[in-house]
Amino acid sequence: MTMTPATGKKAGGTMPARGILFRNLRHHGGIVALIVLLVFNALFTPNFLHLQTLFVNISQVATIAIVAMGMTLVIATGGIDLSVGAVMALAGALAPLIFQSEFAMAYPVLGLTAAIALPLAVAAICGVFNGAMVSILRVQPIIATLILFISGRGIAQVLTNGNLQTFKNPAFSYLGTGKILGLPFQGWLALAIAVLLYWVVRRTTFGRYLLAVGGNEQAARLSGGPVRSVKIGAYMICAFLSGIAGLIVVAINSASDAARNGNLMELDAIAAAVVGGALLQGGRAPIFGAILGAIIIQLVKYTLLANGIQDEVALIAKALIIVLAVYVQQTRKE
Amino acid sequence: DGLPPLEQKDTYTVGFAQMESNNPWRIAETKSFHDTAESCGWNLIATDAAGSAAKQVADVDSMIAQGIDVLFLPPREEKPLIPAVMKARAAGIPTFLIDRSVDPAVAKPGEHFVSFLGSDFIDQGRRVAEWTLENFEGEQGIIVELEGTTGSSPANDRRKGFDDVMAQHDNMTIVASQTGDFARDMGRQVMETLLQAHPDVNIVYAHNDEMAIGAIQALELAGRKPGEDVLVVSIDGTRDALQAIIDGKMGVTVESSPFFGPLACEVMNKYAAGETIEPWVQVQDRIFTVDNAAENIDAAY
Amino acid sequence: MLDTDALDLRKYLAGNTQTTAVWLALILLILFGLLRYDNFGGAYNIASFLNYNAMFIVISLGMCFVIMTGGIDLSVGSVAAFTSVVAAYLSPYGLDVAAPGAILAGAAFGAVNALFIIAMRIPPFIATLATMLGAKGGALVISGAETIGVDWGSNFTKLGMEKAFGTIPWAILIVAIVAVLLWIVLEKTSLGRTVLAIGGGEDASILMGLKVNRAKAFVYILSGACAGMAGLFLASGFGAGQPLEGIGWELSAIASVVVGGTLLTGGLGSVPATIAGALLLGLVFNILNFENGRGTISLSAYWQMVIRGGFLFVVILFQTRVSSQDQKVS
Amino acid sequence: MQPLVSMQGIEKSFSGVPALRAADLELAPGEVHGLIGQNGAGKSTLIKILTGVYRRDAGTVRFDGQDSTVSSPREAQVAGIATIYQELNLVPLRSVTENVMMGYEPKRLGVLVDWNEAHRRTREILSRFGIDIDVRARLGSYSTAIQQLVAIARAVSLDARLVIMDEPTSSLDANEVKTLFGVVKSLKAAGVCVLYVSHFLDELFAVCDRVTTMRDGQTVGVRNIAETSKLELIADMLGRNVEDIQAAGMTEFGGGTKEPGEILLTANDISTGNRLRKFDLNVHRGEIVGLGGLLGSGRTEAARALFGVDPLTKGRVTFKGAGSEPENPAAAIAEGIGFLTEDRKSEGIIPDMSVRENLTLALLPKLTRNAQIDRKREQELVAHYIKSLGIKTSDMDQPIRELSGGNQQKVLLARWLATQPDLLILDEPTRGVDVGAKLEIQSIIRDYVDQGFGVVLISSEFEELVEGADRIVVLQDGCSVSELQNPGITENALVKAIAHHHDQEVSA
Ligand SMILES: Nc1ncnc2c1ncn2[C@@H]1O[C@H](COP(=O)(O)OP(=O)(O)OP(=O)(O)O)[C@@H](O)[C@H]1O
Ligand SMILES: Nc1ncnc2c1ncn2[C@@H]1O[C@H](COP(=O)(O)OP(=O)(O)OP(=O)(O)O)[C@@H](O)[C@H]1O
Ligand SMILES: [Mg+2]
Ligand SMILES: [Mg+2]
Repeated sequence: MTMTPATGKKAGGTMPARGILFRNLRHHGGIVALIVLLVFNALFTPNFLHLQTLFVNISQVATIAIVAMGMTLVIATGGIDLSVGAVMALAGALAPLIFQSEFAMAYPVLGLTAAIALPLAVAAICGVFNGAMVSILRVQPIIATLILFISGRGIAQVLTNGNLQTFKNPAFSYLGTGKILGLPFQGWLALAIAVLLYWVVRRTTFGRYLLAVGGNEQAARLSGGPVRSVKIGAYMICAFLSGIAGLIVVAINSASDAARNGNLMELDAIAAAVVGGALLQGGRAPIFGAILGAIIIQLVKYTLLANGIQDEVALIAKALIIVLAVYVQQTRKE
Repeated sequence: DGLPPLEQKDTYTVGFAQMESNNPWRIAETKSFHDTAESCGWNLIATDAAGSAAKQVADVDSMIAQGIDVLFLPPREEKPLIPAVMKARAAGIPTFLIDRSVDPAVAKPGEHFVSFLGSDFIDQGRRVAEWTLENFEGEQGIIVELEGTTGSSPANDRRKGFDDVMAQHDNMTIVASQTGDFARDMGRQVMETLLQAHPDVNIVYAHNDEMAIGAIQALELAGRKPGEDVLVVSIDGTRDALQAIIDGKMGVTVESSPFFGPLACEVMNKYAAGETIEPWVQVQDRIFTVDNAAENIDAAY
Repeated sequence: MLDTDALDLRKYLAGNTQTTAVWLALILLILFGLLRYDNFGGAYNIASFLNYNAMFIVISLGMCFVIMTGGIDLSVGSVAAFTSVVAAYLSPYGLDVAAPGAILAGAAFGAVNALFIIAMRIPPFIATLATMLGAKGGALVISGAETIGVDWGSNFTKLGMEKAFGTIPWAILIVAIVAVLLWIVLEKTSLGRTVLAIGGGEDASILMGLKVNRAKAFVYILSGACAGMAGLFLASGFGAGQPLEGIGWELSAIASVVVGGTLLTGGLGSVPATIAGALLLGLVFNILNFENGRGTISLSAYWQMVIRGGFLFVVILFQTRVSSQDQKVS
Repeated sequence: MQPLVSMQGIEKSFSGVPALRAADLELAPGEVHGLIGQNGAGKSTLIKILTGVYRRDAGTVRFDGQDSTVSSPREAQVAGIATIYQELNLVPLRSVTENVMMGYEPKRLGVLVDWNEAHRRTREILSRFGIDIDVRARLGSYSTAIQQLVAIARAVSLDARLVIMDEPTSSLDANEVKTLFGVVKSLKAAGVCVLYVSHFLDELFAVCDRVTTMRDGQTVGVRNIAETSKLELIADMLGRNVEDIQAAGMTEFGGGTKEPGEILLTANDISTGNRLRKFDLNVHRGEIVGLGGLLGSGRTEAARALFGVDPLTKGRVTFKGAGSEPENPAAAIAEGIGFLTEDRKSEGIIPDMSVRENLTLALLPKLTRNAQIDRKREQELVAHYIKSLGIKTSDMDQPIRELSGGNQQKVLLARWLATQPDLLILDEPTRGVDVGAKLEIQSIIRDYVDQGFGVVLISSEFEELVEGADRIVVLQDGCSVSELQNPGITENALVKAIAHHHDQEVSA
């Protein structure tokens, strides 16, 4: 005997319209916030509609955006990474140590390459440490990354003896001050990273497993998902990107300040990721959402500063905007 | 009843309760105490409160528990460190305040602590303002002020000293005053933004050199010429700032020396010898301009 | 039902190896300190250590309740700073005004958190992150960005600076009483059980008909009130309302709770173990200060950071080892 | 007599997709009322509207003659409606006592929970179900069956006027079902109305007075149980003629037609600790081997051991002629083993992912080209399985959590079929699945085996095991104790094999 399934609904087939609509709704909150900010600034902030404003904001938002994208991946696994700021400091502290060494003085090109590659490698190792703590030792992410949050910056300061390292190295500074087609290099870099990560999340096996692990770890494991490697990978990418951000900050300033580099970055990055639509319980990785979130946070900062709002009032305004952005998203979801 | 006495010995157990180590100035200060320790016969216990006044009090407590002879204390905040001063006194430990003081309404030099060794932050701001008034070449001064950490006493005092002078001059307007948290990167970012909102700025006053350097970078990135179309003035006297003065990018920096170790040693020995100590051992801050920057840069930190 | 006490204890230890780990670590660290440093066990050090850590213990207790529901409260540090300012302003009226004032102010922030989380359904991490910024800004605004001195003439500073019966700092005594009350709430009331149930499964708790929203509101308001109390201790013990204090307190409170064996995902938790966790983490600072005093090596501030991180790492390794053995046994 | 509950014209849709349209339900006081329908018919949704979990889009609900104001589960309980939801809704981290008593703890001095009394009462309540366990232990440390019984015990102990049971027997064994029936009858005797949802029609005939049938979100009929037959109910559910259905048997397995092929897997004396102590198993190609036993006998543990979830502490497994000890599920999958888990919610679906992504999860390694997923192949495969298994979904990108339980189960089955494993281990594959879907799943399994693959089938339904398995290995306390060979196995024989050994053990 044959039994056909209950009919009435079309089985299979695709229904793209519904998917797109859904995605748009989810991002609605962020986009509305962005538009409100832009309109407000255009009306009230002096000289807002200048190209230079764009430059300034791009160069400032790039680091937040880059770290927020890494954070988004970690959040997608249901984790969180508090150590991003410390990793920025560590990578940032290493770079000048390397290119100011005798070896680098003798072989500038090699030295410069090493000054970028080695700090990033160290950053990635920090990520592996975080990931291993979380996935192998099963330590809860906040605590696992709290370890490097506390001691990572300490290590950076031990390496530099606590000193501010200043330098003149135009080639290295290009990371933070260079321009391509008139726009800041780090903006392009952030964009390139976004495109790459978007592809990783949407198209690759790693991306699929990433969301699966965040969505239901048990099920992912029982379906053959490499849970450990995926988690370690997410933390590694996040730390790697933090390393890049750390280098950019050092490059812009022509100085590495291990005590300050990346200070409070974890909060901005988490806020950007969440405003961008990441769910803290995992299972979702909106990469461009993270960029949107970073832009919103940057614009809020810019708006308040440019309009002479005092720091303390600015804090309150920032709090309200974060709550509102997330709230709008929340209601749209239902 | 008077201050606890200090007997004369070859070696002293000395407590130095640093407030934080997140900027070059503090690090130089701590280093100065470490460097002085041996020559002055100190067995130095140095703690670090990581920016928390409460922890600084707890640090002092743990030093008292360990039985120090003398306490050197740079109080993070005027009022919250009063208990530390009081406890040290109750434990019979003479206390010298370094670089910042405590609320004189409650704790008094010569009574609760021996003396305050340091500069006058308000005066530093005032001197920057006065130098600026003398050396500013334009007609209308449009000033951007980069403040230190919101709520910290050097930030409050340096703003007060500067703003009070400027308020008396009609041709000077402070168009924006925002915190750069005493940090170079923040100073740069804030300056970049303020420069957009106030492109006509021609004077930048930063509460410390780190932010001034950040501001110079922001100006340069925006295609402006610090030193020519914008006058940058600040406080501290760091090596980078002196270099900027030599390069013509910065106008002045009022010294705020972190090298307190030798002075502390000297004052302590005098006290042990029974001499009376001034309630405020004022540090004479030099003023660095293009005239003397080059000769002083080697000694800067 | 015929279980003897001994059996119960064994069962307790078997079922609570995570909390056993923290007690063990605490005892080891204390022994280390006693053996290595003179004066470590002296009355002065013990009293001042407890007095200072009273703030962190009380915050950790509030945090423990929040975490047991599976939530988190990042605002505690800023709220404590805010309430310290409130307490300082109220100090001329004496403790009987300032104390309730500060605690209510803290509870009010807790209520805001509860509103965000329950009514607006904003995830706790974000909601309390926003409150953290808001409370910090608020503290700076109401204080005019300056520390606010307290009135030394009223009885206000007694709380933070004097000792009950000349031996026990008032602050720690009060915290002890709060701890006992909270322990009773957790173990002996349906409210406490609901808190745990929510952490174990919020949807399930709703379907079981528990008063989930009430319990969630309770934990956030409690945490706010605890932060308010910490702010009270801060103002009273240091003679000033300090808008800039409290940075990073939330993380050390979370660490205390976790080191105390409470799962961040909620559903499990213990009041005494949380206290042990807070003491353990506080003790590290104390020990580092004493180590500096030995003069053999001088640990710079940054080395201390490295060591603190390393210590946390070791404690957590220890804890996971112990609890993985636990899994094997059962 | 005035009905206790009267729901009329209920409508409900989820993000635009209707789950209920014009559903009615009427319950008389003191009756045991069955509610049946295919997976996704809307039974659970209807219940959740009654208990205030969901808000209805349209329709009226009257309780006890009044318009119902219930808007949350709490209010439902207060109004006298106790519910056992389909998805086990308990708190595994907390003790058994807490799970039974939560919200209704006995108090001293009005506030303090009297734990001794609470434990005592819990033991008493559980003893009605013949359970004697340590009520202080975490609920999660007990098997699904015990947890299910605890949930039932909680609901029954609430002194309700209406007890709703949404598939209460899906993880209970025959004895436990019997106990449950006893409880249902005593509830009825006490004048309590019971709403009973189940896919097991026999159960309805054993306890129910009336049955409401739903199809596609609508109520299609109410029948007195005494005046109807299984066939009629099935016909109602499927919306087809009785004659059509009569032409077919009740399970779709049919006997194995071919002789079993070469040996596929041998497990010798394997153990993973306490719960799987000594287990032997042979599986041939083209053969379905059933694992029988009481709940908690270690069947799931055996499956987990073969699949590399729990490491072996003892023994050897040979798979396809080579020694095999997969370190983890990924390795097991690569070797050609698949494992459909019994706990769909916590070990199966990834709720926020789409049907497509869920379906291909285990297949990803094979779909990967240069680290990328081959989208075209993926879509083809998914479309194929949606069609061939008749998965009811609006499109392949719909989140799986929006599907009904039975359809979720089909997606998971497809997940494993798609990997084409040589050995497929199925743990309760038809749990919570409606009659129609169950038959389909059974026939899919049989087809699969006929292609020369091996299947290990774990089921608590004796009928399914007896008709479906070529051989049955009986487990008890983590040891394999005997083996029965088909044809020739009867339900009776199986029950005896399970019980027999048990008696011996007890008397020894
Ligand atoms: N929370 C939800 N979100 C979206 N759709 C839902 C939700 N809950 C149920 N549905 C949909 O509503 C329909 C009815 O589901 P329901 O769970 O009531 O079926 P059921 O009759 O209980 O099935 P089963 O026998 O499989 O449990 C299904 O199509 C299902 O996909
Ligand atoms: N998480 C757990 N912790 C402790 N004991 C458990 C756990 N899960 C199951 N058990 C116990 O282990 C034994 C074997 O359980 P298992 O789940 O393997 O049985 P099963 O025969 O598959 O039963 P079921 O039909 O319920 O799946 C049972 O006694 C059960 O109570
Ligand atoms: Mg259902
Ligand atoms: Mg099982």
